[in-house]
Amino acid sequence: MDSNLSREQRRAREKVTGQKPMVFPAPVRTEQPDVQGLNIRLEIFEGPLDLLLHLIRTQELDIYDIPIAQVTDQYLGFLEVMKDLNINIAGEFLVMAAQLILIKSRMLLPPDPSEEDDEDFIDPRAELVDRLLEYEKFKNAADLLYERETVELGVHARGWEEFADDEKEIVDVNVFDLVRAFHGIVERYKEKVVIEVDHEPATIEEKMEELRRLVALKREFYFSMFFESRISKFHIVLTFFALLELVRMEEVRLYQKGVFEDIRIKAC
Amino acid sequence: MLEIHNQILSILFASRDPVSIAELQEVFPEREATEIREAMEVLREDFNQMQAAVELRQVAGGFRITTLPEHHETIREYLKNKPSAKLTMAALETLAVVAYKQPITIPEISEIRGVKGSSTIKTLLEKKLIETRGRKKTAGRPMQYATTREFLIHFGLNDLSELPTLKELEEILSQDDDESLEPPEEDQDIDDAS
Amino acid sequence: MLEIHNQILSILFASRDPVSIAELQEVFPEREATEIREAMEVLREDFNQMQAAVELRQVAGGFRITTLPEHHETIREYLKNKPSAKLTMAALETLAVVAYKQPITIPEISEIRGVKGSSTIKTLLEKKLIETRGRKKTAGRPMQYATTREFLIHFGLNDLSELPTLKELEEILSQDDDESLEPPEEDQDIDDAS
Repeated sequence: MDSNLSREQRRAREKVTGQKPMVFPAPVRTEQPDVQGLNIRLEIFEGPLDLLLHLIRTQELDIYDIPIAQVTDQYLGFLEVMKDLNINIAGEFLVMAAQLILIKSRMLLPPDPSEEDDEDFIDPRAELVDRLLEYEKFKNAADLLYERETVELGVHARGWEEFADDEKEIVDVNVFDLVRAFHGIVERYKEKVVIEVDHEPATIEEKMEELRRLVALKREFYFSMFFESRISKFHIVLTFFALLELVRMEEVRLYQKGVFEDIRIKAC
Repeated sequence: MLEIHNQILSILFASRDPVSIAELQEVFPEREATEIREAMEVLREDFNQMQAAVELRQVAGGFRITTLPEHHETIREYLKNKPSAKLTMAALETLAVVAYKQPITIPEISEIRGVKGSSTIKTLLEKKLIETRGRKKTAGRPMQYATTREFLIHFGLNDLSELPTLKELEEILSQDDDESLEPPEEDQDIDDAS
Repeated sequence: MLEIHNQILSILFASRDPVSIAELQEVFPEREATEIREAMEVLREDFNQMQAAVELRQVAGGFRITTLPEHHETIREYLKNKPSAKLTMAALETLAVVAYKQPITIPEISEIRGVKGSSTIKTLLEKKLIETRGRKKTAGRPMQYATTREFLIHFGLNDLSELPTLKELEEILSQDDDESLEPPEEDQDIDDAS
């Protein structure tokens, strides 16, 4: 236990223990709209829906009647800035850009005269509006969770448990722990095989036995895994022959997507 | 004869996890459930009146003694521990979607958030805030996810119904100010002060 | 202003170790040692008078809230009943191998895990998470093991097909770490690991 905290450490701690949310996008959002300058921190947007909502809400636009031309221009302008700043633009932002342009162009089309009245008219923006409204609800729920978390992190349970279980015992396990444990074993086994291949003289029969076990464990793996560690050409050839032998005996099947693709090994 | 109040209190003190009425019934099979519930209620009132350091709260379907939030800094100063890592907005958004739409698949989450990538899923699984919950009966039988008991504890919820409904969330939005998220007690304080 | 009594009480409650006066002095540098000692004495009397479940005891190195010995049987009873699948890493691994490779013999489990020893099998049998499932038709006819109905119930599975596949796990694990956790501010400065 360190009882000698530096002043910096104390200050850092005080800063983080503050009651009010600090690193939180919402306050940024409540500032005056600054779309012209676009000097908003880019990382705060979780995705294109988040960005669009920001543009709509900060400018107090009517979400049921989005001025699509204006918003599209701002959205694209935003992406430009991101590009200028060499920020990697996630694919989702580009997909949304394309959608916005499409909606904008549809809005420019004259209404179909064959459609008698407004009732059949489907606003090209309708689907987007629905998505935005749906997303906004969860965004709001996330804000709520944030506030709850801030409070709960300041609440402490009993620090010491009488009659506590063995230290060895780990916490309650769930399905995720189970599959991860199995994954860990398989990875460990893979390493073992590679190391054995590396150091021990082997016969084709031994190699086949190893491969059988690996296939039983993993159902499917790539031939390239045998190149993952330092390994002699002799052993690669040996492994390859063992594989061919297993194929011949119809114990495994080999797949290859393309000529230069990795060979996949699967149980029959 | 030991009083049941004190016995329950000792269990509450000895346990880190929330203690449910059902669990207490197993410990006291000769007692009626109502008796246990009443004793718990008495304890809760006692706590709320007398103590100013800890409180008895209902969390994740059980009862649990925790320190009051105002002692946070003092305790951390003593424990000298790192401030606990907070979840990012991306993780909170994902959690919100799972909480309201469970059980739900990863593609469905991406659809709502408008963002691909299940990287937050990994963190949430590791933190045991979500877990797998069967497979969806559609093509490919994808895994479904749901929130856990740990989720309730993390956010200090007794059960999921304590979260506002999606409809209520819309209403909060239309009010368009942050104050509406504050718990009602705060409002009372403000009233009293004025 | 928070009262020092309550602040100390919150520390006593949240602390893993006995709390010494010297440690408290570090937390409250503006207070006199005698003041802290007095507050502790007041707390102790309060506890001894009011509470009949816990007491404030002076143990090696400091003060600690403990439950009264007369309640220990009750607490043990509670802890015993509490359903939990707390497993050691070794037991978890064995269970994972059985779950994914059942029915399977003990030598096969050892082979896959690369570890000998069947004590974990016994634990899992006792916890009713696995059971015997006939004998393998090979030399020596070794006993085979498989997961139980309790296993399914405990893990919230309807059937074994609801277990995630290795491929599904790899998809989740292969996602880039997205910093789903907000790094605590100035984390590097605080490398205290307690």
